[in-house]
Amino acid sequence: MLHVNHINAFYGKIQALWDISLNVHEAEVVALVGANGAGKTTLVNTISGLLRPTSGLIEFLGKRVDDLKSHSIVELGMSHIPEGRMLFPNMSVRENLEMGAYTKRVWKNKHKTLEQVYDLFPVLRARQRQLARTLSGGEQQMVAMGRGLMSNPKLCIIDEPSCGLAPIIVQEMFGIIGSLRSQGIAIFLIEQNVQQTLEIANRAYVLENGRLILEGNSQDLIQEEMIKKAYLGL
Amino acid sequence: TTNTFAKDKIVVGMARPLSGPMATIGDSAFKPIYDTWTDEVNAQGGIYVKEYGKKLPIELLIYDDKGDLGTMTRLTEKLIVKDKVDFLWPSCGTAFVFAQAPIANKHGYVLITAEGGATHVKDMLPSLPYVFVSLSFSDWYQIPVLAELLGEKGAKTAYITFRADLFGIEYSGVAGIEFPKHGIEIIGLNSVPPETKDFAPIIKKAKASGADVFCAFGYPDLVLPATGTSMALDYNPKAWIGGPAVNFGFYHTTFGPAAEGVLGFTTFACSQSKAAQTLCDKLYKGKPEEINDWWGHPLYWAGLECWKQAIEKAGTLDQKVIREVLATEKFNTVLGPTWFENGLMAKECHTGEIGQWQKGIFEVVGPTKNATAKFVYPKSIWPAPPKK
Amino acid sequence: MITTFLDIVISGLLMGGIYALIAVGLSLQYGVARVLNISHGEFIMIGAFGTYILYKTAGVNPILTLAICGPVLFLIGFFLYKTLFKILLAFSDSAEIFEGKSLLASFGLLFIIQNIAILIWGADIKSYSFLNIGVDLGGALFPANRMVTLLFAVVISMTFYLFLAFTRMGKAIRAAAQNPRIAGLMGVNINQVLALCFGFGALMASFAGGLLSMCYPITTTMGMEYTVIAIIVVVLGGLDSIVGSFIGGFLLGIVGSIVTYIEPGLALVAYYAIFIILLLVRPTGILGK
Amino acid sequence: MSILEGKGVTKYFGGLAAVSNVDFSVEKGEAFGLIGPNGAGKTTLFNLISAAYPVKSGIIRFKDKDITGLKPYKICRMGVARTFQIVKIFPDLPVFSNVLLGLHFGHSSGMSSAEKASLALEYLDFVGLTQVKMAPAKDLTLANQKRLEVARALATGPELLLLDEIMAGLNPTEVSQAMELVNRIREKGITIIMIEHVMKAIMNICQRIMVLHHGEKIAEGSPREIANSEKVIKVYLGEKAHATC
Amino acid sequence: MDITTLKSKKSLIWWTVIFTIFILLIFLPFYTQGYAVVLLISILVYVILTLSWVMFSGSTGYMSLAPAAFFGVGIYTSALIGKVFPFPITVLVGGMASFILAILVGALTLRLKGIYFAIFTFGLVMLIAYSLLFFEIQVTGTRGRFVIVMDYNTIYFYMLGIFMLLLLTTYLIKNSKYGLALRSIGQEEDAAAHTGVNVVGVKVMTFAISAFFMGAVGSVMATKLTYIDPFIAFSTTYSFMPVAMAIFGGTGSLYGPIIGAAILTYLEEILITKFAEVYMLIFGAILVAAILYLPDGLVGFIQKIWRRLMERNHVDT
Ligand SMILES: Nc1ncnc2c1ncn2[C@@H]1O[C@H](COP(=O)(O)OP(=O)(O)OP(=O)(O)O)[C@@H](O)[C@H]1O
Ligand SMILES: Nc1ncnc2c1ncn2[C@@H]1O[C@H](COP(=O)(O)OP(=O)(O)OP(=O)(O)O)[C@@H](O)[C@H]1O
Ligand SMILES: [Mg+2]
Ligand SMILES: [Mg+2]
Repeated sequence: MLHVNHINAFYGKIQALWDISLNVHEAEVVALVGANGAGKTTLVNTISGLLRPTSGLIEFLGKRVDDLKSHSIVELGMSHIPEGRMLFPNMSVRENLEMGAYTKRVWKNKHKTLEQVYDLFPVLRARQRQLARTLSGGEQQMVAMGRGLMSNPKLCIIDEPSCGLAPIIVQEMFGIIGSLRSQGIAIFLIEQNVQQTLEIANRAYVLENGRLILEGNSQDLIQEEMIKKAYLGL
Repeated sequence: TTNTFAKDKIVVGMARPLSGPMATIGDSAFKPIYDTWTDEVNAQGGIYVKEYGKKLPIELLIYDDKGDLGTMTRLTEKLIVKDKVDFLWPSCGTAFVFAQAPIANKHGYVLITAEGGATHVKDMLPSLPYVFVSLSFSDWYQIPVLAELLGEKGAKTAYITFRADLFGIEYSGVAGIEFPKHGIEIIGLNSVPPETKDFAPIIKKAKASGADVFCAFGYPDLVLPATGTSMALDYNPKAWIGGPAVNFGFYHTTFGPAAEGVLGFTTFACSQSKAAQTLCDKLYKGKPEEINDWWGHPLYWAGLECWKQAIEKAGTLDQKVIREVLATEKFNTVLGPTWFENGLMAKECHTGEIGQWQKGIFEVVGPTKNATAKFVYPKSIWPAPPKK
Repeated sequence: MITTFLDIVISGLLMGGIYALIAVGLSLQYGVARVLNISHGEFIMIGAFGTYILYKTAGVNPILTLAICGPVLFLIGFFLYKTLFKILLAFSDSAEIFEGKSLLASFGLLFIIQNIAILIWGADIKSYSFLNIGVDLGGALFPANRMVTLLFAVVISMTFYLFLAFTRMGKAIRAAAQNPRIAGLMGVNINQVLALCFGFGALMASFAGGLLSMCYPITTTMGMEYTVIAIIVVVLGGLDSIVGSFIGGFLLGIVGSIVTYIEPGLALVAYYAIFIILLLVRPTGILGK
Repeated sequence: MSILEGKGVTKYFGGLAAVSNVDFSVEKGEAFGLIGPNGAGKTTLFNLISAAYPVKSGIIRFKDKDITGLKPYKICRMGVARTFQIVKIFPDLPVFSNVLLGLHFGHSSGMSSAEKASLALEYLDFVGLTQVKMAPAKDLTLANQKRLEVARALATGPELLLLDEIMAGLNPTEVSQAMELVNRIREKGITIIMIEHVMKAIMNICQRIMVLHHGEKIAEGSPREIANSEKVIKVYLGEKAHATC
Repeated sequence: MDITTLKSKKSLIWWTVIFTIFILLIFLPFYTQGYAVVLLISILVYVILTLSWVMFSGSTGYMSLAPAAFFGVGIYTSALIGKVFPFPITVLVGGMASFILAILVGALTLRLKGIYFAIFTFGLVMLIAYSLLFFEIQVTGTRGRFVIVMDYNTIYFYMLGIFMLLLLTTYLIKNSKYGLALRSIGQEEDAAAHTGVNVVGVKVMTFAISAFFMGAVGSVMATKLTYIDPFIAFSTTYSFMPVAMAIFGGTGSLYGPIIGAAILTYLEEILITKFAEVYMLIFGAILVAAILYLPDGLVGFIQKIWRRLMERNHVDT
């Protein structure tokens, strides 16, 4: 459903992405692995329209999206849960979540989805009136995650969701990702918890210095020496 | 500034507030006068200067001082030092007159002021031989006349509100001296800072005081809303005086027949003389009533006439000679014989001080010798608000 | 005594209504679109002149004019954003930079608009008299034109508050105010939303201008004075709060009314003193977060 | 000898007790871990120690001196440095200047500017940022920004260093590197308090760990004791301790 | 050639240029007549105000709209004591009065950030103006005051002296650790505090130093106004213009604000004299255009062109 074809991207004069091509199919979890600064965030920002590729092609659900603005891409059913939470600081938890359901397609059903999200993260229900900016780091991460799910997406891009979460919540989060897949939602996951990510993912790409250097079935990748050494700390 | 080259025009320089907060005053006070007057003189070929043996047209060089005093002083210096204009015409506003007068005087430039005048200009004038003041003001001779008029009618008490600035302080101060002389006690006095928006509390207080006379000494931004509020709050003192504002055409167009009986400051009415009628036609005929100004316009006009005649009499553009003429001789203007006395336009030349709206005309009611209509006291009440 | 007090408070409310009305538009433009629109007062001026001219030349009821001038100014505001401010936004690296630039741009607009207005309408004072009648409220008289203004201020502000708090577009506007990039990720068309805000701000300014012209004389140079009032009210109330502006307006109105009653000479001193003290106590305004 | 001591430390946000009546004591030279569920009050406790927030009640002593109520810069100059969970670098200043500031203001030694400059480079080298030293700090990746914060904190010459989740966002290999960094800091004789959700790091580095939950201290002890505490497993660790980030 | 010698060579050139300009400026009254000096005084006033403004606001990002307050305090000081004391003392007192006011204000406003600070400082100007107005009316019973008049050259040399002192001060601050501290405050105040910067102290002190210069220039300027009242002295123009000029010139460098102030003042002079009727229109259009097309201020633009030229030269050689 997502089809990235030979894209290049720049920050000013510095090239951040080099000739990237990748695919995500329906109901599949695809992991993107890479060291700090490899360009993972840059890549997903390019896909979701926050950054414009200088060349190459991106297709989503058969539609060309690399020249669309991010708001139009969301309409198509892609949801991007950005790195570093990025909440609306002066809106309440609830309003933040509601914003996730902004697209016309899902706005009407927002109460139902909201309940589902609260069920996933009960803490948020308790804090629904609190301003996002006063939440603890981990609580903010939960809101970001919940907000991304509110749009009822077909593809969900998640950038480092477990960052700053207590171990027990991290477990739940992987559980959530698993259940999303079983609902038929495709997931494109960036996660530093590489071991567990590869265990849950169907396929994975490895990014280094802005270039894809490896791709394949995640079970196979776990066995790769190079992966073990560079990303699993073994 | 006399020069040996053949001269073909008289250059007059001005720093005027074309923009900024003072533009409102500048635009409606001196501007229409110098525009009309200059056109008229130039249509006749200009001013005859004997020294050159011909008529020289007037050319205006106008700078925008933005209503900023620092800019005005700088531009005045520029006009004198750099542009070497032949004459200087005045800037706008009393404070500006105070700041400009010493500069003009220092350089030996004759300056006949327009918008602005105040009691303490009288103290300054002896040290500023080149400065001549054309406008009438509080004790020159408006408030004494007002006090006398009211006293004669038996007014006993007055409530004064004034804008907290040079103008307001002066008028209320002079009223404090003149009113008691005619048996009028001031039972309420308050200042309002510029940009005050709410006059209801003041009007209510004035109403509660029961004073015979209500005075609003301030600019239109005070007088117009104070009038409106008086109407709305059904406040009907026996005399309601406000200015400068009541003397303008826009006061009448704003309130229409409701303006009946309101008092203000004035200089003339068209019906006063043939010359007055001619000037009225020149300035106002076929134009919107808003632009009328019964107080300042005739005085500025007379000031310019004096200036022109002084040049003609002097026969030269030498400021020093012209100053002598201005200081000592009499001129024939729209006001009749006109002259300056210690730098002030003599009060004998004024053709009126106090005006009152009567049937759509701002009649001169004081001093009595100049009156074009009888002073109506008490004024009729505002048109009654429609009962709900 | 009590009636005097009531009288003062009601006068204050009427005044506050005008202040609030002046401020609401700016609150929207700054709170959401982050444009501290120094030319806000010029839009008020245009609204006022539109009303004046229609009343004088065609006798159109000033209240009716609101419906004519409002949409026109909305369009002007909308397109101004779509052209000028959109470009500035695109070329600003951070929110602060955009704020600085847009402030300066609006400063430029002030000059341009005012000059054009002076060229068209002159700089002299204009005024007309409308609803200069008293309305009897519990034994005390109040000017009818002020009551109309108050009524409009309340209705307009309430409508806007409800709009922002509860509608989808309203939420998008607020989200855009806080993090436009991420609002885009939620599906919000930022430029559209911000342009709408700016347009609505101009529309409010025009309403304010129209209603003001019923109570005060107007001039083409009057803008700055009202901009200052608007900024003070908005900051007093707290930036991202329409309700705050409303409360701020009333607060100033009532304080002004009380002080004017006691010593009119201190009315403006009191405004600024209140403002300064309040900010010291609550550094982000009454309802600021 | 305890370098930092807290007694009955309490902080409310409105009605919420973010930190409530917590006692703690950190020994000189040790690495002290601070863990607990999200929203437990860990960062708030750091904010109280470093005086970002005023303490509602209780007392905090550093080197036997009461530091409650002091200004943040005073506390910093006394020898307490910190990093921020949500990074607070000086985005438009070069990386180098970020660190230099710490040297200029963190302690009052009569170093010449050349000495300061070379020390700043040393700290950058220490955290591995030499290559980007002239880049504006905002251009660094998040992980590098966290390293920069560590370097800046070190530059103030601290005796006690508060590290708030500096390993968040690192992959296991990078976590190992970061752990090594922390150990090297400790070798310099700097006492460390670290907040971390990465159990591998906490368990390996720290001698003692304190667990907060709903603002209260629910456990304290050696890593082994904590890892086996029923209570901690129930509210925080879950069945298998996996978080890396 | 290594970097340091290159740098010192470059700065040597700079210093020579600056020195030459100053020498020219000092002798200017002796080889020009009349009005040039008057205009230069106006330019210097704005240059000094803008540079002082940038000293504090440029680096900390606290947009102060208080220049008019400090400038006005200077003006009023001059009007009050100018006739009694020798002029240098008047100027010093004007500066010190502003300095003290700034310390008071600074200590009060520490909690305010962003636009709240800007508007607070604006409110301060208005509060002072209206209070003074009330005081003058109620207590002294007057509104305006006359100020001693001095000849242009004297005024000019005072301005020039203040300007040189200011330039030196700014330069020293900018290149000291306090300059760095100010910038760090501008970017992340909390972090600065936790890195040992006495945020309050540094802010207040810089604010006060910049106020000193504004006050001093105010007391000199007063003599050119000849007559003042509270609203003339505390005119908000002097709060807004320095901000516009600084942004127009670019706040990043020392010479940006100077160039910005000089050009805008001169531009305005041309417009109000040559195109008085449409002065605002043109001025506004230029402002808008500058913001659109000169995103880093005039100086940023010049630097860009300069760099391009250098690059081309490199290619050529
Ligand atoms: N706005 C920016 N301007 C310039 N360079 C940038 C910008 N954002 C990121 N970079 C650079 O681009 C490169 C890739 O950054 P990116 O954030 O995509 O990495 P990442 O793989 O997501 O790293 P992390 O694991 O830390 O999130 C890095 O070298 C970074 O410094
Ligand atoms: N300024 C504030 N206003 C109101 N509540 C706050 C504020 N700061 C923090 N809180 C609340 O206090 C509690 C403790 O927050 P804190 O940031 O200390 O948590 P934490 O233990 O660091 O969590 P995490 O591991 O997720 O970072 C949280 O519930 C949070 O929502
Ligand atoms: Mg990333
Ligand atoms: Mg935390």
